[in-house]
Amino acid sequence: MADFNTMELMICTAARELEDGATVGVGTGAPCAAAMLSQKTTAPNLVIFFEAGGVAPMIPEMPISVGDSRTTWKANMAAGMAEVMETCCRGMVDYTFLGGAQIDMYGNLNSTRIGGDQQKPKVRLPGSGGANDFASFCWRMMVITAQDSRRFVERCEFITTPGYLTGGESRQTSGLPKGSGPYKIITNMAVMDFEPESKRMRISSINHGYSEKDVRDNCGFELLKAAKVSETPPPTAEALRLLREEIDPYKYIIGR
Amino acid sequence: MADFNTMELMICTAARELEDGATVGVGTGAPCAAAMLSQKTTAPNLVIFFEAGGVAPMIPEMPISVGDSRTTWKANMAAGMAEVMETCCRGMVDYTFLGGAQIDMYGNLNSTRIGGDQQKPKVRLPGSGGANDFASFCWRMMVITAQDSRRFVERCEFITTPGYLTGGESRQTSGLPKGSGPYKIITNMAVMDFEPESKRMRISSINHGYSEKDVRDNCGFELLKAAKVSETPPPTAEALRLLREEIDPYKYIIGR
Amino acid sequence: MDVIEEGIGRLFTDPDPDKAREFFRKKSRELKNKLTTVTDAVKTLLNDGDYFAIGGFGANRIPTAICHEILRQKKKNLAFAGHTSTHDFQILAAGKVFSKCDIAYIIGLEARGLSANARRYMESGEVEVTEWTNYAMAARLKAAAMGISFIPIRNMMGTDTFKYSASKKIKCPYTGDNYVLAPALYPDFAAIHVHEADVYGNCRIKGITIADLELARASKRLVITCERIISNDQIRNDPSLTVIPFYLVDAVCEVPYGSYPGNMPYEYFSDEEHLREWLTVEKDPEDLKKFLDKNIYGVKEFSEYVELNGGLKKMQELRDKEFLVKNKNAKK
Amino acid sequence: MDVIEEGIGRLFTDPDPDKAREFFRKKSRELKNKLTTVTDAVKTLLNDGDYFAIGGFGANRIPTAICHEILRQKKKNLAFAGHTSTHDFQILAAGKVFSKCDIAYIIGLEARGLSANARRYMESGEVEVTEWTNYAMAARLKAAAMGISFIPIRNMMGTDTFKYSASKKIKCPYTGDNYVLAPALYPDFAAIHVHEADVYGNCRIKGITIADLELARASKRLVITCERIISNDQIRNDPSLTVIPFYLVDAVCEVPYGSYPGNMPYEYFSDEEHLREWLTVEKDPEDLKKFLDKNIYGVKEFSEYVELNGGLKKMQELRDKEFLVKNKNAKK
Repeated sequence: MADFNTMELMICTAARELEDGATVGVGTGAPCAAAMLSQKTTAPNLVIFFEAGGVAPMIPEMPISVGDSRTTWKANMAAGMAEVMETCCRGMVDYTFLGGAQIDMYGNLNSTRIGGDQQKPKVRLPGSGGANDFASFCWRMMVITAQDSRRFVERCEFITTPGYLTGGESRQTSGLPKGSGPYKIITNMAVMDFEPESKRMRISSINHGYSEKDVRDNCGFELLKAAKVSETPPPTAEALRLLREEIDPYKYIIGR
Repeated sequence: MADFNTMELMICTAARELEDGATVGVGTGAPCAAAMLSQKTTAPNLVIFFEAGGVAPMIPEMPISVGDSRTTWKANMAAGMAEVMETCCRGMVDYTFLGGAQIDMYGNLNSTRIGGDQQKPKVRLPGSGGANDFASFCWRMMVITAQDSRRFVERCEFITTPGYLTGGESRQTSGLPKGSGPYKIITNMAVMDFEPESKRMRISSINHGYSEKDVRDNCGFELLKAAKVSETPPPTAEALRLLREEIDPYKYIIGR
Repeated sequence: MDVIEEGIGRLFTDPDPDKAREFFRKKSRELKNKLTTVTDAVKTLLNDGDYFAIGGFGANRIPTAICHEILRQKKKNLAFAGHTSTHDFQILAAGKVFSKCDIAYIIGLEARGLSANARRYMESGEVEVTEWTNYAMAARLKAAAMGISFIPIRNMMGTDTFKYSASKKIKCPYTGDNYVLAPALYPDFAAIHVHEADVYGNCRIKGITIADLELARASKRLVITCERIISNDQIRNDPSLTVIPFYLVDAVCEVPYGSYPGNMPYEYFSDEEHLREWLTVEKDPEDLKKFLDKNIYGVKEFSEYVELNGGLKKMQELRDKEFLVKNKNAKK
Repeated sequence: MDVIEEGIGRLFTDPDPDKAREFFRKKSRELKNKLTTVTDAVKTLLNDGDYFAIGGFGANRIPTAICHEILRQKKKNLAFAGHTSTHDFQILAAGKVFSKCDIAYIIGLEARGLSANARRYMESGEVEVTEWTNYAMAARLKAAAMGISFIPIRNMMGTDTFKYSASKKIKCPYTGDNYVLAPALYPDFAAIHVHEADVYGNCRIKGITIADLELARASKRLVITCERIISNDQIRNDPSLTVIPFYLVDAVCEVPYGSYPGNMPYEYFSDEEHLREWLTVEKDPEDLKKFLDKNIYGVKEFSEYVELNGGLKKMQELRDKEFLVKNKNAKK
């Protein structure tokens, strides 16, 4: 197996999911690194939106914040939060990449709290930020997260951000924009997608060096399985070089 | 009687109604001339808003359009229509000056059509423009119009712009912002205001050279009368000079 | 959501954001060269029967070349957003290109008077109308720009403007107060004239923006005409100045003096003589026909129209007027 | 308007625009000199118990001086808009100045990690919370800025974020689809840091505006801190650049480096070392106390804080960093 860590693997896998000419709303960290890598490899015309207002910049180095100056470096527009979120709501943004402390079989995410109750949580997390917004408005939501049964849970303690809610048609009937929803879940062990009817998570491809058992052992709910499960292609040497030398030379993200 | 025409008289009378430090939304023509005159006489700190986006300019000469360059000459802000109308809706704009083809006893205005029906009017007029907006949102609506029984009618054929609707509490219960409504109606013969309970138009002061009978003969509905009816002060020589030399030297408005 | 009362006017477009989203999903987001001619832009982007809107404010920062071209291409049965429209409305009415109209302000040219021909057209019964106000129309575009089906507004209540609109009145569940709901307006086509754009469609506007930022976002297809093309490097050097981003734009046309005979803030003032000529010839349909043949139908492209009406010498005069070169009251 | 479902969170402010209108009716619209000190602005414009909001995006273009001063003046029982808040939240939580909080994003400093102290405070049960999202909060401010009581939005549906919010769900009378209504948020007080302002409060911002334009319009009382005062003549020479007009503003304070240790676009980058120091000292309440005594409680005004942390030399380094002077990947 080539020499790369879990984070590098996930970022390189995620970067391949974006096609040229698409639009993507990203947060800081792995999502932004994936979008930057995608731009430098397969999708030079990828249009990146940051929730604080940066639109289509030439990102010179990893932003620390989705609102810092790197997000508007040589940008086509420096706008505001409503502008970006409403562009998503109008259906102009194809993808978003998110993370979360917990994810369930319908792709719902928790980034609000764990344990205790609402007014006195055991562990308070940041809350939605723009995650619920991006996941509601963008056509296809993707998640980058480590495969771990404490993260992949039967039931999120708090649904911060919508996936397919309770599955089936529930997302659409709730009032969320028609045709939108979770698309791919990218972990260090596999790529998951969603079964079209039940909207349950299923294994789509397994990363080199991992087995189906590894994936299932590190997931707190029963995963479905696509008709054909392939092997996820490993990161290319060039992608790793770009990631390490140009995108995240100080290892803010890939050093985690 | 001093040497001035009907339009000059109305503009000079209207200009006195604005106090220093107030905000006013104005249209082209007499309303704008009145606001400009007010700024050059009693209300140097009057803040003028134009519906197309001009905010607090130093108007160098009569605008021909509420969206032309004169409305943003040395302005404090050049914004947009929603910005201006929403500032009014938030309650930040004290006055507006309007006109209309017909006005009724509650100060409702018609600038949409006369005769025929909606899909085939006998006389089509421009419609609301920003009039309904300003009259709905600004605290006090004033009208500058000639006293004429074809204009002051029992019933507007079409209510384009709200006054006190059917009187009493009807304006407020309709849902229009509380406490807003018509304030003064300024004509060549008199100044009218509104009786606080019934919200019916009443004579407040009569211009020099006109009688109560003149006013009533040129009004198509029964006017109430304030407890004390005074004489409207005539234009001052200085106001007339400013109007003729600085505000409307080409007589766009006062030459009508 | 109980509707207390609703207007009897017809809604000419579908306010459903999910249908608009299906359209926008397929719209190109690519940063590609969109430079084209006015002729081709109108040919490929505006279809008979479309709902369309024109940017600017009637005779200020309007895409005159696009209006003329719509006449030359004899587009028909269009529905028009009669919103802050004056000289643009006058042109379009002269070509009878629309048969449905949302009205906020039409037929007038503000302090200049009324267009006799536009008035005749609107009194002919040939055009189906629905009434609104300037802000209501801006709010309708804003709702579309936000990707929702309606925005609550506090005007129109109690008036015939409401009665002949296609809006609905409801009670706010927070305050119990009445609101009018302005339904989202997603035009099929819009044209906006700006100061500067790059070939991708990133635009800069100086001065008031009227309802153009909302219009650009609400419209399914958008043509930009501009006074000047600038480089994408210039755009990227100050992205704060971009008010219309490239992905909203389908075509970019460089049309110097493109708002003529209207006013272009910080560029040239309106040509009041020529606008007076329009108002005068309209009194007699025969005179108008000759005038249109000369100025619109008989010319190939907009620069000919500018030449016919004084060319660069006139443009210089209008620039002087814009900057108040001869006005003693204006502090420089 | 039938409410299908509603959140159980508490609404900390009144969304009624008529009540806000009564306030705004009395607010001065005069073009007058509003220059004052941060100390006086906080003293006269922010009262215990007020609902307040901070402009910028957490550690980008934030009015740090105002946040520090709120601590020094020991304001209490405030309600805070935890919207795009990171370092500002960290400061305010350290002073325990608020006891109610609308939450969209709190306790985190994005890629830098979480604030241990802010987390402890939010886990203590001392703060009553209501959940929202970043866009929902922006929409709430937008509704207030528009002078209405709610705006329909298409997010939060089906989630616990909705359940613990104070929003309501209804059906659109045009499409029959569900919408969440975001109730208008009129803060009593807000502080925004900008690049340039005149003494009347006309402001210019370079780069992203986040939700500040909505916030400025929604807020009853507004303090502007700015990097530089410019003349009103400069403002009037290019009114297109004014994004916050004077009549919204109650006080103007010139605070160079006023977003430090945050990033100020086109001026200076964030001081990552100092922010790391904040995160480190927070692990131990005693260390934090010493740190706050040194950096906030023990200083009179913001310039001392800047001096304590490297002064002009550090500021120059952060300017270099902002302009990527040493970054080989950045095309100049």
